[in-house]
Amino acid sequence: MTNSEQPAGPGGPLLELDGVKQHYPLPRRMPFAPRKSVRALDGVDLTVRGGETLGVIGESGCGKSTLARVIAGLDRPTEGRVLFRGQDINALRGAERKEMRRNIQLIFQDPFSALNPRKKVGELVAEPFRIHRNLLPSGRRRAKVAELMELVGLKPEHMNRYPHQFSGGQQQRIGIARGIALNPDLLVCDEAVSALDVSVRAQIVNLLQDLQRELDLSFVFIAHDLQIVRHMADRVATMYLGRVVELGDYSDVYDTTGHPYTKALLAAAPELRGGPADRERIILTGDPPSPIDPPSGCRFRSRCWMAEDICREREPELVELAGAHVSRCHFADTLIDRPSL
Amino acid sequence: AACSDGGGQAGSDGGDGTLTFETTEPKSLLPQKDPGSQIAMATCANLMEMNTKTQKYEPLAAKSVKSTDAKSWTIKLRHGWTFQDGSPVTASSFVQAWNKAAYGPNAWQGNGMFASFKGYDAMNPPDGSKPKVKKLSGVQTSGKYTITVTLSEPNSDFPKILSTNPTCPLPKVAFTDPKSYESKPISNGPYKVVSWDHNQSVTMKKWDGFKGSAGFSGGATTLVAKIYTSPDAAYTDMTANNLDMMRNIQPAMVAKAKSQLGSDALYKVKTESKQNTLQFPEYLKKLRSPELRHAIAMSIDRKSIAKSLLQGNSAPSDSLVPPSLGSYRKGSCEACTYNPTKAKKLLKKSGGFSGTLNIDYNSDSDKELVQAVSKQIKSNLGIKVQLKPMLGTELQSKRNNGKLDGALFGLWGWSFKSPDQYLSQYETNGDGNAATGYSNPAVDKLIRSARGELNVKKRNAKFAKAEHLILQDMPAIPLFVPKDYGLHSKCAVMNDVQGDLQFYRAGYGC
Amino acid sequence: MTAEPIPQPAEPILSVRDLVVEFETPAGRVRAVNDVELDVRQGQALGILGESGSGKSVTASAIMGLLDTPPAHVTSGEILLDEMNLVGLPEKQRQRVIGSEISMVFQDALTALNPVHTVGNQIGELYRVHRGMSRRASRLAAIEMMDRVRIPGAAGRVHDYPHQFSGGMRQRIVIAMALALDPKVLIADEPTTALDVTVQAQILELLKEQQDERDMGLVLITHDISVVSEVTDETAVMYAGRIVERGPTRDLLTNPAHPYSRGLASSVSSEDLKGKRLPAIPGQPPELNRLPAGCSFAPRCEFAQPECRISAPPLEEVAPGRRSACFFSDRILRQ
Amino acid sequence: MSVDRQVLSGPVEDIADEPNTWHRIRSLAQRPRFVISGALVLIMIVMAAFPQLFAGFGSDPNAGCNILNTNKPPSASHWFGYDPQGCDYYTNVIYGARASIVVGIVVTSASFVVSAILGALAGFYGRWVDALISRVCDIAFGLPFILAAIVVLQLFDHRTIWTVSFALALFHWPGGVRYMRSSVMTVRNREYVQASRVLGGSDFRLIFSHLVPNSLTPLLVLQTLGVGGVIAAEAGLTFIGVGLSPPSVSWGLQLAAARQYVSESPHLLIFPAIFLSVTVLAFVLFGEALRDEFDPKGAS
Amino acid sequence: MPVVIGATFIIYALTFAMPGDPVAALTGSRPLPASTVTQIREAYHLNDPFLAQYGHYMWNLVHGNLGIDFFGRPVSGLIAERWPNTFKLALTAWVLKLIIGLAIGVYGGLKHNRAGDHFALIFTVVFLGVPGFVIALGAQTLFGVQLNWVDPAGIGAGWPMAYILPALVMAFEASASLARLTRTSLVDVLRTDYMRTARAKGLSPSRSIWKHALRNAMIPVVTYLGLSLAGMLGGAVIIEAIFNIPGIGQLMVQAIHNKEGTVVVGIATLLVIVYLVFNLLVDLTYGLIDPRVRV
Ligand SMILES: Nc1ncnc2c1ncn2[C@@H]1O[C@H](COP(=O)(O)OP(=O)(O)OP(=O)(O)O)[C@@H](O)[C@H]1O
Ligand SMILES: Nc1ncnc2c1ncn2[C@@H]1O[C@H](COP(=O)(O)OP(=O)(O)OP(=O)(O)O)[C@@H](O)[C@H]1O
Ligand SMILES: [Mg+2]
Ligand SMILES: [Mg+2]
Ligand code: NI
Repeated sequence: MTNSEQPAGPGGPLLELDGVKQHYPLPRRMPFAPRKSVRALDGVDLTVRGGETLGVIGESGCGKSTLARVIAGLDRPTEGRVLFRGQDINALRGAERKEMRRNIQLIFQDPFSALNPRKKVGELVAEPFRIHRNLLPSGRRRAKVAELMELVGLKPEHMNRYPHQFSGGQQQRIGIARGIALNPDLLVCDEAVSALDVSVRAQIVNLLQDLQRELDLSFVFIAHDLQIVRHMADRVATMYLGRVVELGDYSDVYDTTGHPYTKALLAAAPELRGGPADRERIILTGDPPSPIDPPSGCRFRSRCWMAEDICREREPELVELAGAHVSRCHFADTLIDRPSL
Repeated sequence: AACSDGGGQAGSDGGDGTLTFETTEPKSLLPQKDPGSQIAMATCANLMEMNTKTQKYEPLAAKSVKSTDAKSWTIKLRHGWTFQDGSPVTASSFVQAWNKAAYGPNAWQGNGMFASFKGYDAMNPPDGSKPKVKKLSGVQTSGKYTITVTLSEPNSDFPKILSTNPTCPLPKVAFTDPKSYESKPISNGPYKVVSWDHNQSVTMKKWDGFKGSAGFSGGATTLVAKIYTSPDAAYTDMTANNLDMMRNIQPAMVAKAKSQLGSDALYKVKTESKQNTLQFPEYLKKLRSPELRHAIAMSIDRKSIAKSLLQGNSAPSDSLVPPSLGSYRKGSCEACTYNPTKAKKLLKKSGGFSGTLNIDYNSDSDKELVQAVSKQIKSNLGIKVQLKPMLGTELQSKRNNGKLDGALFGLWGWSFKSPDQYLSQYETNGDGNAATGYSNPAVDKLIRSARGELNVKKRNAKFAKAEHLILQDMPAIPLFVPKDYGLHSKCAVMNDVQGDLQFYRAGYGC
Repeated sequence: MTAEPIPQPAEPILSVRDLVVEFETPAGRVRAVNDVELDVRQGQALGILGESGSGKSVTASAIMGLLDTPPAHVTSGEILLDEMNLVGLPEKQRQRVIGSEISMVFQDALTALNPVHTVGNQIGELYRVHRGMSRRASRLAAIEMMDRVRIPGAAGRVHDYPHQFSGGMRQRIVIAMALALDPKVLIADEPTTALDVTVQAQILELLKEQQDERDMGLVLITHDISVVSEVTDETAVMYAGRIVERGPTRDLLTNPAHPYSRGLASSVSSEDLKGKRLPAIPGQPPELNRLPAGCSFAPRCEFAQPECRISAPPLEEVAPGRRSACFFSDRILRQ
Repeated sequence: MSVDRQVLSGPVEDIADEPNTWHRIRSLAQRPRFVISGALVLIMIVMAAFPQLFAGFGSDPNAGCNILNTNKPPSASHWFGYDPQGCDYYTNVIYGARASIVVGIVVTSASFVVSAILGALAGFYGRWVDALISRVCDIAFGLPFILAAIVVLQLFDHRTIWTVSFALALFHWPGGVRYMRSSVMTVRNREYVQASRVLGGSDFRLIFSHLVPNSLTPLLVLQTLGVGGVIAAEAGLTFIGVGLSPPSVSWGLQLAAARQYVSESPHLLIFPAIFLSVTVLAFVLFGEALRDEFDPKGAS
Repeated sequence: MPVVIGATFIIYALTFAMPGDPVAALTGSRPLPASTVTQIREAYHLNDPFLAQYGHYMWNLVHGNLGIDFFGRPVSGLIAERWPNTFKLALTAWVLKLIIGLAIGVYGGLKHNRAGDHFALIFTVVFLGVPGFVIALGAQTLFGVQLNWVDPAGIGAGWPMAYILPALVMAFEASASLARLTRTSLVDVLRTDYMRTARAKGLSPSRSIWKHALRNAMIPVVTYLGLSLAGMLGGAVIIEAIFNIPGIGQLMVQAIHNKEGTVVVGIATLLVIVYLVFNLLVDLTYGLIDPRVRV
């Protein structure tokens, strides 16, 4: 272990998001028109504990990738703080910031586009050490790269190849090798396996789990594929229009769902149904509303089959259902009471 | 065949007596403002003019121009001459025009032609201050038809000066309404301006009221000056039968024309009036040694260049004046005979030459010729030669301000046929002296006395003597005397007056 | 919905026989589709399952005649659409069939639509070209078609451009285009891969519904087993350019006869596997220009025997209605 | 760090041969465009560097001239004939390559570098950096080139190929900036750039290690297309009298001089024109070939 | 606006920095009399420091006064006389170039990497490689002199006859880049999914190219086209000289030769403005053909 820091105690908060908002300003349509912005994240509170895997689900455009970017420090949130081991990562400067970078790594959805096509794999895997020069004497770099490549199941001989000469699964392994090179504490996987073939996906999922065990990693695992999230995650957060609408242990969220949106998601996923008759289908109508002008009150009300007047008037708070299971719905309790709707 | 089918509206069509000639867009149609303008020449009848038939200067608008001492001149005008608008041509038509042109602040281009007039300095103070007088003190009228001119120094060439554009008369309207006058001038010459289509053409018609004899005019009933920005374009138009006359064509074009248009189309100017020289600014110490200059003069194989590169269209020059001038004596420049061995010896004698000999020249001028000359110097003397082409503005300001950094390759031509026009370059502050700044009291004295000499023979002898003196210092190396060519269609019958090819004098031969 | 055993209609509307497609590449000719045979029957959905690069799209493009020649060459085989062989059909005749008798939905709806034309124009074009309708009539038809694929406010949106629609809407428009002329067969090449779960469900629903309504044949290409199991009646599994197994979807997925299908079916995680390693097929799919001799799956196959590396097993009937290309299908079926 | 091999979920198949030298050569041979244009460019460059290798009539184009041979047409002993100075034209044309190609390459590469850097900065930082650079480019675009060249060239006492290159380069870059800027803007948001940033890479690293190499291709093609234009611009300067001057030799000078002899001595025009055209062709083809070559995917 | 100011400033500075003395150039062999020089220098503010001169110029400029040249002719008049000629020439050339370049580019794009493509490439590169004046002179001799289809020089025949030949020459010279650009763009477009869709709709090749490919392929070309017209307006010096077209380019070169600051800056300012206007037009056109950038 090259990690010099005190490993976080098991279960202690490694990462905390405190009212994080991320608004992307839009260009004005007309001069002097009021400036609008995309509310990609609109008040997100989350914690990730050391060694755990937090799954994040939600449909396209709900802000999952933005969340990943904010956690990784790529975007500075418009409001709120991202605390890593209690320190606001955006308040850090210089060496401290670099150190933070080292500890939080991000793995991208498209393995190929996350690799510079003009660099050899050896260079790509060595890049972390080029950036953090003090971590490793340059003489040992090559050996370390070989070690990493072996660790993720690639042949060190392939260092001199270019990314396109690898298959998608192998490319994702390269990405993972880069991600774990600096021995981070937290790995954010933004749909890291979505682009992979079924058979290869299983390989990568296994690899990630193995690495987590070996290296004592925490994961933020973002995916469309609800089945994989269930497989990987300890806890699951459902996002809708820039907000967390449900959060809890995976079993709570999947089995005693406390939010109609999560419910609709689960129902839409054929793989969870096992067979056509197993679960009722809820086909959500319409598209998600624009994150520029989210609906008043409950954001999901425009598509919710349970919506009532109250939903329009008041945005529900995150209510505790059972233990750490929280949901942002006025009717959460009724939902839990009727697991199959 | 220009007689067959003309191209555009301005083309030369058989029978109607129209001739077209090449020109550039005039800056002005006022003769005083554009002294070289062929259009001004065609429209103005000066006091004196060259007669095509006799090839002599003869009074035209003047009845007589006389002097006994070459210093004060009496000019008698012909009676009954009018401008093209019918207003009479009188002494004041001339005097007013001269005063205006000679007044420095007006900045008219023809200003310099009045430098020898008494009172010129007062109108152009050498210190640059604003002149207090607006009239030439040396010019007086007595009565309607007599002008007396006093020069600051005797000059027997004075009648010739009276044949140049700047001395043309101007009618009253030119002063009362100068703006509209400039776009459609009214003069007293054989042709009158009909229209000026900017950047395209100036059309002139023969003026019936012209009172001069045939020797002073041409055969075309309509003259069209077609405006070109480059001679090449004009040449092309010539080959396409859209143009009747060109002049001052470059040597390379001569060869081209011979094969494309046939030698019939070439008109060889009978009198050579130009000369190429290599001039040495006196302020460059490096180039001051006469031996060095002689060595350079000797190192140039003029004959071969003339024969091969210039294709016989130039003759080697062996004098500071072209052979057509009376003061010319064959071989007066002894160092102008090619002799590389002697040249080398002379160079050694002069103490050798280290560094680079720069040759400054106008980038518009004949590059190949300069290059050939420089090559000769380089290979026969073994010295470094660097060519420095420059834009006109740059070269002229360098020359006039004494800022040249090497020898100057130049082409000189006369405004009227006189040795003075050439040798004044070597007179202190003389015309064209700015290039070399050469100054030699003995030479100055000789030239001044030659100028005042009314006897032609004596005059020429004095000029020749001055030339001899100058050549000992060799401020300029004579190089070539180019033969001047014009191009013409079948309809245009060209002729030149003592080296000057004037389009309006062309006969119409269809 | 596919629980009942399917009564076999006699004649397939589309049937592909011994299709071979080769590509010219700098490294030589590669065989992207090798001896593929498929049958699509009226009112039935055929799923084609396989990993990336296994030749699914090339097969579909070959059927539609969309392959660029060169580099692609259909070297042998026939594609029978209602007895008419599409291979070698004169260009003019083919144009008449393509888009009307048989049509296709592509994976990426964002790029499948021309960004500079309105959607109404793009749908209407079909009516104008194939049916010779007037501009006006074709627009009305387009609106109707958009209605059919449940685009809200279709009449008001015909003049919108593709970028003004969301991903799911665009996919609907693509489907509308494919269905516009009432084709006998619709090929959908990964129609939902780019979409997220909720929209995916909507689109699959739509496809299924339209198929039933029109009683057409549907070919659904995907690498998502759950989609296949959800929608299709029959399934073909492709591997390295070959069909390695065919059969009724239910049977094939619950009891695969080919080791590859087996690997695929079992690598899907389920609740029971939580916290455990997923069963994965080891290794990587082979590259087409260096296919192993014999069975191309042999290097990754747990059942492989020396004989597998010598000759490729043919696609043979292993059970009623089931065909598999493995020497050990029986053994696997029995396990 | 010690992790069991069991982490591997299975053996990894060998996917491709190492791209060895032989493989490269063979794949080169399959791209005749690259080989031919590359060879031509190489010949031109060698010609520019060592003209004496090609010139059969001495190592100085100005030596061994005889003014009496002015413009003589090609003959068996002098393939290209003579120039107006009576010098062997073949030697001259060969030596002319130096100036023309040096000018072409120097100007192109200089403006390549400048526009790459400025374009990258503008594209990467956006906002005021972008606005500033774009405005500067607009201004530079609007400047009359001839005027600018004249002013710049008069700063130097002697006009050599270097000063001419300098003057041309000074006004050649703005076009590239636009291209570079827009291609950087597309690359900027690629994930591998983000990936490097996540690792803590500095802006400098992001720009020069990731952005620039991946967005150069359009610029490269543009610039190689422009080589001919640059060579012609040198000739154009000579034409208006502010370019190179003899005894320098360049195709531009030769073409400018040949103009007045076109009908009499066409060989003066033909030979440098052919050389120039072939060079331009070679560079254009080479640029396209390079693009394929630099595209890492192009090889497979 | 900042661009106009910046550009005029730099141009003014450049003219100021140009070698030579404009007053010296006014005369022939003999230096002008000192008083004349003084007079001219005063009249044209040549003795003022640079910034004062520039300020003076700009002051006049905003009052719509472009100043006068050394012969007293108003610059605005000089430009007005010649601008229509240049404009006619450039526009004709541009349209021809559009036709030629697009035709060759589309042809090359359709025959991508086949013989036709190579042929198109070589064709364009020959025009790129052969110096412009060679082509111009050749065309002039052939069509103007030998065949006598058009006047070889001058604009006496008016538009279009007088402009067609020089415009064609310019068009051919400039069509190379356009052809290359079009070709590349078209090749890219032909590879897109929506072209595949078009074929899957059973459209004929010609229909899918005309209706679907071309407009998309034009999107990247538009920027180039707009700027190239701006460029052509300023850059036809040699063509204007050869075909004797009195245009802006010629005027500019002459003015530079004579160091006539007012004329140079006047023309240059005009060209900068033209350039900006075309930039704007390009943006508008862009919106027209690409609905995605429409607001
Ligand atoms: N840089 C940006 N500028 C403006 N809007 C942005 C930006 N990045 C993201 N958005 C917008 O923010 C919202 C959330 O985007 P995000 O990428 O986080 O969604 P996502 O949940 O990751 O979706 P997907 O599942 O498709 O990846 C979207 O509406 C997106 O358009
Ligand atoms: N133009 C081409 N040139 C060479 N090879 C090609 C070409 N097009 C496709 N191939 C090859 O054909 C094989 C099959 O490709 P195909 O697109 O059918 O795969 P697929 O099963 O649809 O994969 P995916 O799930 O990724 O869409 C691939 O190995 C691919 O490399
Ligand atoms: Mg995302
Ligand atoms: Mg596919
Ligand atoms: Ni005639």
